[in-house]
Amino acid sequence: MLDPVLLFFLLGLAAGLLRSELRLPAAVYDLVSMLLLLSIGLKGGIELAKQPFMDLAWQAMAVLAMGALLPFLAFPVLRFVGRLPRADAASVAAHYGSVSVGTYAVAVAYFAGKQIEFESHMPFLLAVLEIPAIIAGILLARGLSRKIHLRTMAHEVFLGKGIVLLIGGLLIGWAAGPEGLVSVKPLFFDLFKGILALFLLEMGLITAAQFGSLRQHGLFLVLFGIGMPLASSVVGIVLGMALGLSPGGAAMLGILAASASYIAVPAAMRISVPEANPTLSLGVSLGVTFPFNVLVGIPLYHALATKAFTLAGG
Amino acid sequence: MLDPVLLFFLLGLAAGLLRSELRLPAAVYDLVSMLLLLSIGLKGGIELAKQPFMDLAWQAMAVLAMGALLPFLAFPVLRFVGRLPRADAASVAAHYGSVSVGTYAVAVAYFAGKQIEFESHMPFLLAVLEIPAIIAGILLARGLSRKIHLRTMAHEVFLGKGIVLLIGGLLIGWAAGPEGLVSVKPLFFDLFKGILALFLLEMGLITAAQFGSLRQHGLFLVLFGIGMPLASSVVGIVLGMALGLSPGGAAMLGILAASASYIAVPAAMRISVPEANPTLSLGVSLGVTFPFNVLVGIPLYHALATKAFTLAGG
Amino acid sequence: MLDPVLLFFLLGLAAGLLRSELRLPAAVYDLVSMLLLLSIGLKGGIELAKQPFMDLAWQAMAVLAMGALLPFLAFPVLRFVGRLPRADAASVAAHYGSVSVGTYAVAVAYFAGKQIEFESHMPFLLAVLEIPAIIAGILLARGLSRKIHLRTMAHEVFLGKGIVLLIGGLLIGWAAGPEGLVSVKPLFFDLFKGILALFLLEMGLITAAQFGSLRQHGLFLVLFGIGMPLASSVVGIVLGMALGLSPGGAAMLGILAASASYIAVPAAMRISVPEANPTLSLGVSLGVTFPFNVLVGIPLYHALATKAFTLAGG
Amino acid sequence: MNSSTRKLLTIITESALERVLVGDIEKLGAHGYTITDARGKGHRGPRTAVWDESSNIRIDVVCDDVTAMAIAEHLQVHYYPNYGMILFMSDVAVLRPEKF
Amino acid sequence: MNSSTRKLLTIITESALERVLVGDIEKLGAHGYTITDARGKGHRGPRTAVWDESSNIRIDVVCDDVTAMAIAEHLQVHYYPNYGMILFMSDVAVLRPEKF
Amino acid sequence: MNSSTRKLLTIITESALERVLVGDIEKLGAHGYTITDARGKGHRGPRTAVWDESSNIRIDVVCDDVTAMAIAEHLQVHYYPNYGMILFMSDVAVLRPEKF
Ligand SMILES: Nc1ncnc2c1ncn2[C@@H]1O[C@H](COP(=O)(O)O)[C@@H](O)[C@H]1O
Ligand SMILES: Nc1ncnc2c1ncn2[C@@H]1O[C@H](COP(=O)(O)O)[C@@H](O)[C@H]1O
Ligand SMILES: Nc1ncnc2c1ncn2[C@@H]1O[C@H](COP(=O)(O)O)[C@@H](O)[C@H]1O
Ligand code: NA
Ligand code: NA
Ligand code: NA
Repeated sequence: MLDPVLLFFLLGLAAGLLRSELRLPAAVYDLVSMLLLLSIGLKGGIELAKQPFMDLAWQAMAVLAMGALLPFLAFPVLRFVGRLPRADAASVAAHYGSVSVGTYAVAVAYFAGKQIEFESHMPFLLAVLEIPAIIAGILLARGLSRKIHLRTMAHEVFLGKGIVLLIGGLLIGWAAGPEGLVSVKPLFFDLFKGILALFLLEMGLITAAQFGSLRQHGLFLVLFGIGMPLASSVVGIVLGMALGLSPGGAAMLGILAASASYIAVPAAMRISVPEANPTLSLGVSLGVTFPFNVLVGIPLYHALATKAFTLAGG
Repeated sequence: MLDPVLLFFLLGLAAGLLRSELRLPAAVYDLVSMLLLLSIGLKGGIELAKQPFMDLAWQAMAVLAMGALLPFLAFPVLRFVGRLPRADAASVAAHYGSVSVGTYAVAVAYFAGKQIEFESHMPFLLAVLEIPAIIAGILLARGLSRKIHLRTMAHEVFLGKGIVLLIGGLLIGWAAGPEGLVSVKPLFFDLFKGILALFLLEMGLITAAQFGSLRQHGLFLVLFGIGMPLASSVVGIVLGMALGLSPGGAAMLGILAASASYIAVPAAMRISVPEANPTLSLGVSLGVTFPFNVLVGIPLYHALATKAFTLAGG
Repeated sequence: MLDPVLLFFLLGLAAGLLRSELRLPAAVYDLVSMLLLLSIGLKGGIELAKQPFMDLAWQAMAVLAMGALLPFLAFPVLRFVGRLPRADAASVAAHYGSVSVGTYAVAVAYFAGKQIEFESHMPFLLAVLEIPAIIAGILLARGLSRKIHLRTMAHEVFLGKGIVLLIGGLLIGWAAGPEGLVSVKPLFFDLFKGILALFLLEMGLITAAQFGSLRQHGLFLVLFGIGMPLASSVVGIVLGMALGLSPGGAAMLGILAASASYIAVPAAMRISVPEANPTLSLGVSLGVTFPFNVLVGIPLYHALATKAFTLAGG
Repeated sequence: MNSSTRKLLTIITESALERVLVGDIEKLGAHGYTITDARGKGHRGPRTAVWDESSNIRIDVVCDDVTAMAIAEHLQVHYYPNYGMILFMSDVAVLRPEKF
Repeated sequence: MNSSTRKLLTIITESALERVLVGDIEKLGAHGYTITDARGKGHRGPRTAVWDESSNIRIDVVCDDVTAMAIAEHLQVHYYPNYGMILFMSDVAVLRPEKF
Repeated sequence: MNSSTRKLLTIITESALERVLVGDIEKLGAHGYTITDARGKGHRGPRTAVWDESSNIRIDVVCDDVTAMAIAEHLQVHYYPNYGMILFMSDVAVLRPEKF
């Protein structure tokens, strides 16, 4: 059965599609996503302190490489099969190289429900994965020929709202450790799933609004929005195995690889690749891949990882 | 003594009447009432699964009938004693046929404090009661003669913010069951009374603002705002007894009957009966009946129900 | 080591100084500071019931006097050493006679972490201290000669947002008592430090924005912003000893004396002494004194109080 | 720069009307509109925007004269009598007049 | 449609002034006003609206020429020197001129 | 009262542009600006402001004609092709013209 938090997503989706009067104020969306990002960061930061530095560095570099590579897989498909203009292909590709914090949060809830273990410094890899795809997307759109505003790019990559809260949370969690955070546990940890439920309610409403824009861009995008995460999840799982992660950890890396950004990358692309059409990339990332991943993908990628470990082990 | 959450209502009322600078942002009001509606819905939904379907259907129909009938009791009083214009009489009548979620929440807190048992699928009846009074109000204002925009009416009745969250919560609670909701308990159940306190603080501020408009409409409305809930509570209690509810359940149905809407009905009347003056109906519903019910009515209706059961039992 | 909630302050400060995109909506700031004020008020109110009335009255009067006196210490320094215009000197002086609820909250967290006991009706003294400095500031700016709008002044002093929530919380806590508040404990008490963390994140962002305005006013203000709280803390500690408070209580009174307002006083000065430049007073109060107090001052004043008690005891 | 004159029609009214008004405005031929949340006071008393029922919206529409007049007349007939609403118009210079 | 000309007076200032300004505006004869929350930058530096102290409001008043001038003069005398404030006026066409 | 005429330039666009636009506006010589949050609909479809990506802002700038034209041209060249944006201008009377 579906995790109950997903029922909130379906409620939002239904309310949106039925054009109900339900509309959460933007400030509530901001509060809820801020709490989610901080919670995830803090939880990951606590674990960082326990990891040997070299392991972390090694994993970070491997994952950076994956985030930079995935857009280069997606781009030719979008450009030559989907016949998208160059800027649009680059922008969509960047979305799929990056990650969705919401998808990760749903996966955490799913894994907790099924008592699946995974490396608990995963939020660190999540933060790392936010970054390279943005740079890859800009390069794909502009090539190396044209002057790229390095300052603007750096600003977009490192100083976006999401990345600051995630990395800030990681640092605070790392510095304060588990005892230090006991006093903020009721807000950031105990309320986590309730906050996630509100977030998914809102995401349902937002997703419903994307369907309209999807209709214009047709079947190709829908297929891409399902095919691409399937392919990426395999890349993520294989990399997880190569890095020596546990089965749960490899599955989680598959989920991260499969997820597509809808916060950091859209904001960065809007400034750095303005000629890309944002309704197109948000349409496929939010309208297709996000619901596919949270409703179907997460258990699927976990099953894939389990099978892969059985095969590799046998 | 007063339940402590009511002290927050009095604080808001005092701050409002003293024209203090205290003003909560609309987004906070939205968040707080959304949490309240979801909490009530979820709690009721959990219980729905345990009820035999036929009992529920039967109770729902009886309660639907009550909600449709009460406006027809109120209307002649408003029209012929109070000499209100037809549209205004219809609109006020609709408010009193429907329910106030805030009043219900205060009653839940009161019953919990006094350890009074009641049928825990009551939120289902609450949701059901939101609906018929709107239709009755429109009919009272328009008669059957003039064309009624069925689509608009259906939209207002079923897709208002309050009803979507309440019914959504019921469905999620019903589908997820008590174990499924354990993880969201800290937000939706543990914080319930704190959230209710914030909500009542805000309601105090809003109520204070209604007093001004009341002054213009004089004594009749004040008397109506107290007399009508007294009468309705008797109807609700008697119906509760007839349906075989427990004493607590019958008292709660009396409270629901006595309460007057200030969310769903005003919004619907504004669109469907625009010539009705909203300050008049909100003035009496919020400025008189809401404070009367939460401060005086709830214990009174409970005492009434207890007496009725003693008489009936003896 | 720093209390973990202060890491959130540093995160906000860093994000602000790096000009990140992180910006919390004003509604979130309002919600968070409202919860903080109510929590502090409720907690203090519970304790009020336990105190003999005469003790309270006595302490309140002593503390009122201190709050009225401190601006008269600060004013000549600002006017004749700092050569500020009269209105500015009066306004800054008023800020330093009043208190900072945020600083108090951080001190509460610090004392809890170190298990330092202090009189738990301290929030009552905090509320009392909000008031006299405003009046002193207006008198310093205007003298007794010119007509002062008493009504406007009373409104600013007693009906500001912060004072209404703090005193409202005190009254509710006092009336409801510890058992009465059990049901709202999850929101107002368990979440306290999490809410404080969010508040400090926001304060970090706001503080960062003050640095710009500080630069124009130079070294004098920075020195004043550190020297004044050091002097005031001594006054507070000595008064605490004279009033027979515990070492923790005297330290806390020192912290209150040392803290500078950034909510009630700026709002009141803007209306009552409009020719005072608000960026100047907020620059020094928020840009210098607030970070100094929360990062360095609190442990320092506590050490001072401990030393004073040893000397006095020996 | 090719600049040209259009009408700016500003409507201030109850936020309860948002959904129906934007439908009307589009049907009457405007190519766009902008909405901001507002509060205020008028003949129907104060509207403080502390909750949905007392919130106002401000709708700005840039369009040609004929459309502006059509919208204004439509609103005056259908909503003026029963809703808190004011409405005013002015001339504005726009670039890219073909957009409006 | 009977349309007629009125003044639209727009004031942008610190939100701390809201309570007193709306009192003044009503006293000086305006029949209504509309307020929206704003942020901005001017001679007194940036006002980012992240908290109450740095928030602006925009007040729009539709009224006759004499009232507009009276309000503008009153504000210029009483608030211009000490508060962040700008103020501008234009002509607008209104329906139902008797409302203003 | 010494009143004088200035241009009021209003820009409605995606809130993603806020940071860069205010930089441009200041560089091109305006002495201030005011921003309000907005939602709306135009050629690029609805922007409902439920989250950051779909929010609009309205920027009002009071300045002299030359500056207004310079800003308008700059925006038209750099942002019109790729962003949801409209822009209109009108004359307003200001007190204290030296402020703008
Ligand atoms: N003279 C006015 N100037 C500016 N706004 C006004 C004026 N009159 C009314 N309004 C706005 O229009 C809304 C409805 O006005 P009314 O229908 O007069 O109650 C009010 O709540 C105000 O926001
Ligand atoms: N030239 C301008 N154009 C538009 N808004 C302005 C202008 N100058 C100032 N403002 C607004 O008016 C407020 C106060 O301006 P000032 O008194 O110049 O600091 C600013 O925070 C802006 O919101
Ligand atoms: N005709 C119009 N009148 C008023 N606002 C408009 C108009 N057209 C567009 N807008 C606003 O400008 C934004 C961008 O417009 P566009 O580039 O046409 O999508 C929209 O989201 C609206 O807020
Ligand atoms: Na990805
Ligand atoms: Na009722
Ligand atoms: Na002080």
